[in-house]
Amino acid sequence: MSDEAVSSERRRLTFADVELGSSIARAARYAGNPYLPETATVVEIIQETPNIKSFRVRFDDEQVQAGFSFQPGQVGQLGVLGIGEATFAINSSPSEKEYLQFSVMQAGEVTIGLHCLSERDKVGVRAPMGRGFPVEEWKGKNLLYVMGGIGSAALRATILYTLEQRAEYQDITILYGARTPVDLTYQYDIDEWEARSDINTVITVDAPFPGWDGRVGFVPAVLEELAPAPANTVAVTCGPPIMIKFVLQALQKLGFADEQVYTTLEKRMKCGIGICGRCNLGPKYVCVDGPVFSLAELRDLPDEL
Amino acid sequence: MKFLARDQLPTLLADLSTAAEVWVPVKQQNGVVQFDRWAPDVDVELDVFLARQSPKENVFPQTETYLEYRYLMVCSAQRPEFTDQTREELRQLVESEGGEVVAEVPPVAQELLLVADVGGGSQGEPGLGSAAGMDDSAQIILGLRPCDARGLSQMDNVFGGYGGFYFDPYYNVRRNNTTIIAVTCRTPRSTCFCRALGGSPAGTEGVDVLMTEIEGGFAVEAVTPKGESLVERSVFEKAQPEVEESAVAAKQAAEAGVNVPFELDGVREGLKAGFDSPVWHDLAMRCISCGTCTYVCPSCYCFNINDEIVEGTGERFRCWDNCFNPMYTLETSGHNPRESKHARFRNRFSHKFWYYPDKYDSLLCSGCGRCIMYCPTHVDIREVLRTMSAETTAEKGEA
Amino acid sequence: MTDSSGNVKIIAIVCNWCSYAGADGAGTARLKQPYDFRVMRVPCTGRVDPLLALKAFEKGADGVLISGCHPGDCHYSEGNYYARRKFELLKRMLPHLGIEPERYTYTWVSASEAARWQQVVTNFVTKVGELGPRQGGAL
Amino acid sequence: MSGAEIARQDRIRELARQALTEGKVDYFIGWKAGHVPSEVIPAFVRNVDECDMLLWNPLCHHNLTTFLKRKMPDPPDARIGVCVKGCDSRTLVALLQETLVDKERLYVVGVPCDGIIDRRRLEKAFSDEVIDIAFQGEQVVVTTRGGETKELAYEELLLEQCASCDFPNPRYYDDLAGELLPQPEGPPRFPGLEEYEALSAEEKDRVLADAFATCIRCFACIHVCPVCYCWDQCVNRSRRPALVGQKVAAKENLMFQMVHMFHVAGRCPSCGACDRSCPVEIPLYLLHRKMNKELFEMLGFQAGLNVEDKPVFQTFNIDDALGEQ
Amino acid sequence: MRIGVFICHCGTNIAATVDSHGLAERAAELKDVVHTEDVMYTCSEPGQAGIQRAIREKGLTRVVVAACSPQMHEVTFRRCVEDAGLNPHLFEMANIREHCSWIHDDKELATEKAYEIIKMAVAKVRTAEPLFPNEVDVNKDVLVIGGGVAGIQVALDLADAGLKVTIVERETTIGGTMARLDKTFPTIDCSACILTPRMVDAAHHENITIMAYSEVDRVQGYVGNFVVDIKRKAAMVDWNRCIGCELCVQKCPARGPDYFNAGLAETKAIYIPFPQAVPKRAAIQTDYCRWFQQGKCRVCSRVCPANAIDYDQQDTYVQRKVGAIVVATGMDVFPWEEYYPQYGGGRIPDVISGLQYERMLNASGPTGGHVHRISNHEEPKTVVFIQCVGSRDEAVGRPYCSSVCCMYTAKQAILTKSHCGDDTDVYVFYIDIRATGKGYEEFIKRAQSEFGVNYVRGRVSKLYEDNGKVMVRGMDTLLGHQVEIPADLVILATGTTSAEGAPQLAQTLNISYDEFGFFKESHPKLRPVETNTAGIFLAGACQSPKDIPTSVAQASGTASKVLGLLAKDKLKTSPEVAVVDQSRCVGCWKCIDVCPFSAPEKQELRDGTSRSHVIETVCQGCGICVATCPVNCISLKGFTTDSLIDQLEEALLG
Ligand SMILES: Cc1cc2nc3c(=O)[nH]c(=O)nc-3n(C[C@H](O)[C@H](O)[C@H](O)COP(=O)(O)OP(=O)(O)OC[C@H]3O[C@@H](n4cnc5c(N)ncnc54)[C@H](O)[C@@H]3O)c2cc1C
Ligand SMILES: Cc1cc2nc3c(=O)[nH]c(=O)nc-3n(C[C@H](O)[C@H](O)[C@H](O)COP(=O)(O)OP(=O)(O)OC[C@H]3O[C@@H](n4cnc5c(N)ncnc54)[C@H](O)[C@@H]3O)c2cc1C
Ligand code: SF4
Ligand code: SF4
Ligand code: SF4
Ligand code: SF4
Ligand code: SF4
Ligand code: SF4
Repeated sequence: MSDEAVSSERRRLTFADVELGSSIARAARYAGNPYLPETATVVEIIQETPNIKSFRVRFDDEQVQAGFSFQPGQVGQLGVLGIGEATFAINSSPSEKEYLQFSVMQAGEVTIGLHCLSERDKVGVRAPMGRGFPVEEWKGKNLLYVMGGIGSAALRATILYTLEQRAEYQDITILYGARTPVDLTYQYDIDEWEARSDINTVITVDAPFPGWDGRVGFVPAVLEELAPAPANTVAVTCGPPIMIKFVLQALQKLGFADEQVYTTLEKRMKCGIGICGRCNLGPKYVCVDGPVFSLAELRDLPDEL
Repeated sequence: MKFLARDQLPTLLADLSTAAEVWVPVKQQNGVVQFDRWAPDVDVELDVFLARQSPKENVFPQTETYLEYRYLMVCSAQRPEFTDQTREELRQLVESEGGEVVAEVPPVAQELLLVADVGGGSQGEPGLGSAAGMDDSAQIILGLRPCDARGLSQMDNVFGGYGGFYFDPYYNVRRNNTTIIAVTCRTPRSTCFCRALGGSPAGTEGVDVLMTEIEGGFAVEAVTPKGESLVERSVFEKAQPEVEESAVAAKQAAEAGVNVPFELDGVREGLKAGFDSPVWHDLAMRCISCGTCTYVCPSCYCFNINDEIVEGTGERFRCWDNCFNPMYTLETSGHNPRESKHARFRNRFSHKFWYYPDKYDSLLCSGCGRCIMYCPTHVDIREVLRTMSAETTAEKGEA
Repeated sequence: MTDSSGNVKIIAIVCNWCSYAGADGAGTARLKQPYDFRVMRVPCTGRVDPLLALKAFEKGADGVLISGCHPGDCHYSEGNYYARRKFELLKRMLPHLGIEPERYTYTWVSASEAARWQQVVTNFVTKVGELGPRQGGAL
Repeated sequence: MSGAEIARQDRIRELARQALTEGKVDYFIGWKAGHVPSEVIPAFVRNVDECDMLLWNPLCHHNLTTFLKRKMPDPPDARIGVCVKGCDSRTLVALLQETLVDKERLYVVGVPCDGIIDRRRLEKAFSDEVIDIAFQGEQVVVTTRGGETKELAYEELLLEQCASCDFPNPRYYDDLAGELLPQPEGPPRFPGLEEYEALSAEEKDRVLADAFATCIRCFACIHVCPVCYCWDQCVNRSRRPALVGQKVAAKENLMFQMVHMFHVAGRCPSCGACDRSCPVEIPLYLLHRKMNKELFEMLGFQAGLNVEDKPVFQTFNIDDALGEQ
Repeated sequence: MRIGVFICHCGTNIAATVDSHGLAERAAELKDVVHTEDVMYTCSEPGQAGIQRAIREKGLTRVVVAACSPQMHEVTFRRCVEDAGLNPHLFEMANIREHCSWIHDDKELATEKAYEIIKMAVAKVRTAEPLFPNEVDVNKDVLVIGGGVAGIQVALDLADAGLKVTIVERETTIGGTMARLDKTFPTIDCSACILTPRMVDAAHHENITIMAYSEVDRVQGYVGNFVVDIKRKAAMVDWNRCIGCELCVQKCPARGPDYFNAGLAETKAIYIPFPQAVPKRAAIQTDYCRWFQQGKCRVCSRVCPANAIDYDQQDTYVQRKVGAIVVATGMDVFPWEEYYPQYGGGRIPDVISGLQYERMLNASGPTGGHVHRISNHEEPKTVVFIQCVGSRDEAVGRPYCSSVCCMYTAKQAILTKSHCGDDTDVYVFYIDIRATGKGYEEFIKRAQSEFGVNYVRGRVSKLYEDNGKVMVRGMDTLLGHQVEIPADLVILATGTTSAEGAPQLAQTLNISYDEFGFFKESHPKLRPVETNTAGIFLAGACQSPKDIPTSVAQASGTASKVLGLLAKDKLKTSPEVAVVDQSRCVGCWKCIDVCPFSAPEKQELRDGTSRSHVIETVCQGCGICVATCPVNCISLKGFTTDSLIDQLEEALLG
């Protein structure tokens, strides 16, 4: 295990690998200072639900903004200087060049700080991070998105991307549930998806609600009802842990193999670049090896979810 | 090989300190030996076997600032004349503090955010980091033991972006500028187990220069080019053959003093096989989940990142953290993937002997035994590893 | 009444119902007071964790004064009873931390005691002023 | 080792055996030898035949009450037998006062104690590793790894707090291991403070600044403290509220200890567990022992004496005569 | 975050000593401050309009007004920013007038200080969160515990106002002490004549339910939503059938003590306390009943025309949901026998308590209103009253004044004269005379001058029997000599004490009580009828000894407070309350222990663990729990620890 044993592609980086003056946002992996956030300005705030706001941010450095790209499913650290940083999925479409969108549910300190922001305020962004969904591999398959609550944020970019590339995929089904209609995010997307005939959109809420004439029922139950065929289908799910648990069970019942199911994980994260240690799942780090995992990959890892 | 007469040690230190900051083990007022800056009136303590903490802090400070920033606010709509004044002030600030104006947003609200990025730059490479902040002057650490040095070299992998992962400029600036002069152990303790991990009380991994105590002084070997140039200094005499002999004898004696309490082979497999084993509960029983073991460990490196701001001026810094901290993995929802003590306990050993090796082809333990000595309840890593490698055997036996 | 200003920084933590109102009364009566104290309002002395006073010292206060309703007059009936035990322990611990005892006090000033408020702050600020800024670094 | 000590040890084993046999407890916590004979560590005994490894001698410094506090027992609803010395029992009483441990699940063996050895002080007298400490009457025989032996007087090796112990007998127990010792007369003693108390404000400040600068925030003191009940949610680690700066520096470290001190006020009997666990040997007793001294002078209060009492800060007396202006 | 800071000149009140304009310029540098302005009078119409305009035009999300004391204008400005669409709690006042300009002279120093005060306010507002008042549905029913005159008054007032009221009375009839009195001072009108109509009113009121012979067993919930379990004690008589004919009472062969007559007489084992009882229903004292004790008799069952006797009756429990609770459990007479051995300790028959005498005077009492000696039933010629027995006497642990004894003694002295004739010698030993009510002093004067009652100032040291007389030995402190009076009857003006079981009731209700068992009001001056537990009120003598006028006056006061509370359909409570971060709470319950208002409660989570939860509508926002919680996981909205620390920093640094 000494240095000699190290094969050339697994060598350590040195300062020679570093791109001077750059932060992680500029050049992903081989960047200079991965801890240095790129400053960005909040250009628009959308109140999605009573406790979720979407922030559209633009890098202050136009060059960075123009050069930014990411894979659907990747995440970023959004921070307020003075309060801290937290991890959020980038949920604007990868083809959106004007801004990056993050949806933030108010939870603790940082998210409260973010919710206090006004348009034109400054944020720090470190992005993109982690591994996105293998959307290229999925080409030619049916896609089944199953999501609940704020889990929609993690899948939105992927959905938008696959819809933009609609011709590349077979049937696309979106099953989205929330506690009440008020808690449904991205109403503007939903309206559009429901209007389209080339996708199957199913929206459900947990319990009857005044004025709601749509579907009522928990996501896993509705999923079993829909009973999508597993053949040539990829299922992608994200939502609260309890929902994921039952969705996975339902998928298994429907005959989905572990390799056909993808999810994205949440763990407490700090550095976001696989150094600070806390987001490991056995030897894998959610921040660099994830957050996207196939169920097959998860089965091989220690159960510390 | 060179020779350094014992009475020449102060001369050497004085000499070295002209070129760099020199750190040596020093007995503190309360009798605890810790690494401290050398100065002419400081006594080097090489007799006490291990300093309480390894000099990990010299390359990976417990608290390290990433970023300093200042908010400046101007309200221009109210008083246009005021804006110019503040712009001027800001320019001066930037000049004096070396920061960077990162944003100016006219016209309604003039908000100026000044970020001074400290650190990250290596010497002579401006841009990455800037003038203020990071201490990247050369330092020499003398008197650490080979296990401490090995701990650093093990840590290098994660901070050095082994295998193309991320590169940590803060750590590496310091690491590059640090020269390590280790001293062979004279009286290893019952807690030492470096040999079980392929190390040695006279090991040279991560060492630039190795000094071995012999009659009248030290046998001195340069291990790296950095070491080579260091031993060029005139205080080092050319070694006589008997120096070499005594050095070999001293090293052998030291090796003999170190037990090999377990077989490394099978530990990783044992940990894997025994992940869900109930044995973990028993092993963790007397652990109080404090994390002292990780803070005295020469290779534990986990950290936390925090922001603190006062009056519009603030900083983002990292400070040591550890996997025994119950809040380490606590998610905002209240869910904690490692909620129970045994899960945290398991993580430490698995990280050192399974996860880290998987990722970085290196152990994360050099066998110094500090965690055994300073654990309030003397949890014994050797016992843990022994027990867990028995788990594979047990599994195999069953199969 | 001296109008002098030393260069000390003093925090006065006062309860909303009695002492803040007492201080207001002193203002309305134009009772001159020293410059070197800043009033921080809390609902009740029972809200005041002694750690808050320590925090003030840590942040560089040269003196801390806490004032609330007289015992028995607490707006919430019991707040100051709980508080005074803690305040007293703090008072006894501060010298132990290298902070001179004169730099901290707790007292009761009611809404009607404008003059007493004036006298309390004046005395306190004068005393702390005589000691000057705190030199220590431990806390 | 004196006859009394051996009798206590035998009794501990016997009671443990009994409790396990009767199924009164799932496991029994006592002390046993560590990896070298000079080291004593907490023992968790599940089987009757393991009871013989339990031992009692003046090295049994661990306050085992720690293992009873919230989120320590594994499984959480375990029925536990535990040994407590006088000082330990007071921390247990403090927990019982606030019903923070379930009395019903406990079986407490009280151990009268003649005093614990200050192992650290002793170790510093040797440059080599101390691997054996044996007790022969009033004498202590110390052996190092290199083979050196030395005989020292037991009395002189006692921990400062043990040399002037006010509670050699447990305050709370179900069964007693050995005879009760004579209860010392006179007011409580708070040793080891005089020298520090005599310093000027400036000197104190410097001493503290120096001492606390070396704290590494390992949290051993917090986690080992038996009455620190919220160790896994410790506010010192939380950013909500930001009571303590997360930077590791003298001021922040002292503030951190202040939080600990005020949080255990009225419940800490100065058992010394925190002092002994600090890897960098910070004199924490300077704070909590002093606090206890003041609480005693202020209200005549001593923590952890009777299960029916209430901690000082959770109650008040309208007639408290305190020193407010 | 976009903060606007408005700095007031207050004419010259501020501007004369503080450079408001300069401050506006400097404040603009503060973090997040995007707008500053100095204004002549911020609180004026144009001043407020200016703030609102800035909020709209500059998109302000927080506002600081540096002006006078928040006690003066906080409400004004909160309303002002609210009207402009901002949450009123995103506003903070910096007091630079009372706390700065008015107390300083040096403009430079004062300006500097004002700047720091503003900085503190900005720091505070920065951490502010929008807060919304809590709203809870209010149950409009009311429970009155105790059916004395106070309880009846509250019930009638509330019932008249349309609220449904339940009276829980532990005896078999309402009426309380007053029902046992003969005449009442200072008017000497017949007690029954004024009380019984009220009792009947209560009984017939469509909004009042009387639950006699019942006790409160458990109380859960909080203001607006209490759930009360009431125990209906078994009377062994089916009250739905009983018609109150008293046939059973007449035929019952067994006798038992009569609480109603204060032990002056006996009653039957089955009894109705007095003819005007409401409800007029019989109950069996099983301890004295032959059937229960000896297994034979059953006379009552045989004679009862309504077939109401039910020997197998059990206690039953009913539950009531109410929005408010009024406690009116009154007071009891001090058990003097245990404390005054020097007065014979109850062994001298002709030494009786004031209440017993009251029964003796009463025409419907055991003696038919005839005053006689207990020992020989002769009319007394010399009657001595001793005041302050069990009042104002540290020696028996009763330092307080019972407030009614002076007056009822005078009343009884006068009545003695009218019952036994003018020639009766009546002496009153007193310490002081407390006659503070309307017409009271005059009443005492009348007793002395018109009725010739001898008032002797002094304490009686000893009572003993001698030769068929009760010897009263005492000191006349005015004349300075020993006196000894051979009396026929001695009446002790016994003081009052809290009703039996009051501390237990207080614990059930979670309200405080003093060392004597009297319930504690929230504030003796400002909130005299409220308790610290929101929604629980006090009326009458259960709070402190009171006479009837005061009890009734207080009762009406209480009724109006209850009405005030229940007038709304929803209760709006201050949002500045404590809130527990349950993810960090460790369940040590210290908060529950220290909260004077019992606002925190244990709440079981889905995972089976319990955490503290502060009932927002009960919390008064004192923050005692905040300073107590060891995890610091309770924060007081509007006064979070972080906001205080931020303020400290602003005041101390820079
Ligand atoms: C891969 C991934 C994707 C996610 N995507 C989304 C998403 O799209 N939308 C969404 O709403 N949530 C998302 N989350 C969850 C989100 O990260 C958490 O809700 C968020 O971290 C909560 O942060 P908080 O500060 O509000 O909570 P807290 O409980 O206060 O703190 C949690 C985190 O913030 C840090 N922090 C708090 N205070 C400070 C401080 N003063 N200085 C420095 N750090 C501090 C903490 O250290 C910790 O890491 C995602 C999480 C992961 C791991
Ligand atoms: C001897 C004497 C003479 C007096 N003379 C006069 C006078 O002349 N003029 C005057 O103004 N005042 C007089 N008073 C005072 C007067 O009696 C009181 O002011 C008045 O009775 C107070 O009324 P209340 O409703 O508060 O209490 P009470 O009349 O005591 O009524 C309380 C009621 O609550 C019930 N109760 C108690 N505990 C409970 C419980 N736990 N659950 C359910 N019910 C319960 C009791 O049974 C009782 O019915 C006299 C008092 C005494 C003792
Ligand atoms: S995870 Fe634990 S064992 Fe691993 S480096 Fe971090 S602190 Fe050390
Ligand atoms: S092993 Fe020891 S030092 Fe490490 S966390 Fe556990 S008790 Fe603390
Ligand atoms: S045990 Fe010592 S070093 Fe560790 S946190 Fe406590 S005081 Fe600091
Ligand atoms: S603070 Fe220290 S001395 Fe006090 S109870 Fe805790 S461990 Fe024992
Ligand atoms: S703030 Fe006061 S009233 Fe509210 S819960 Fe806390 S202690 Fe009780
Ligand atoms: S005091 Fe704090 S930790 Fe304890 S129960 Fe209350 S909220 Fe929870």
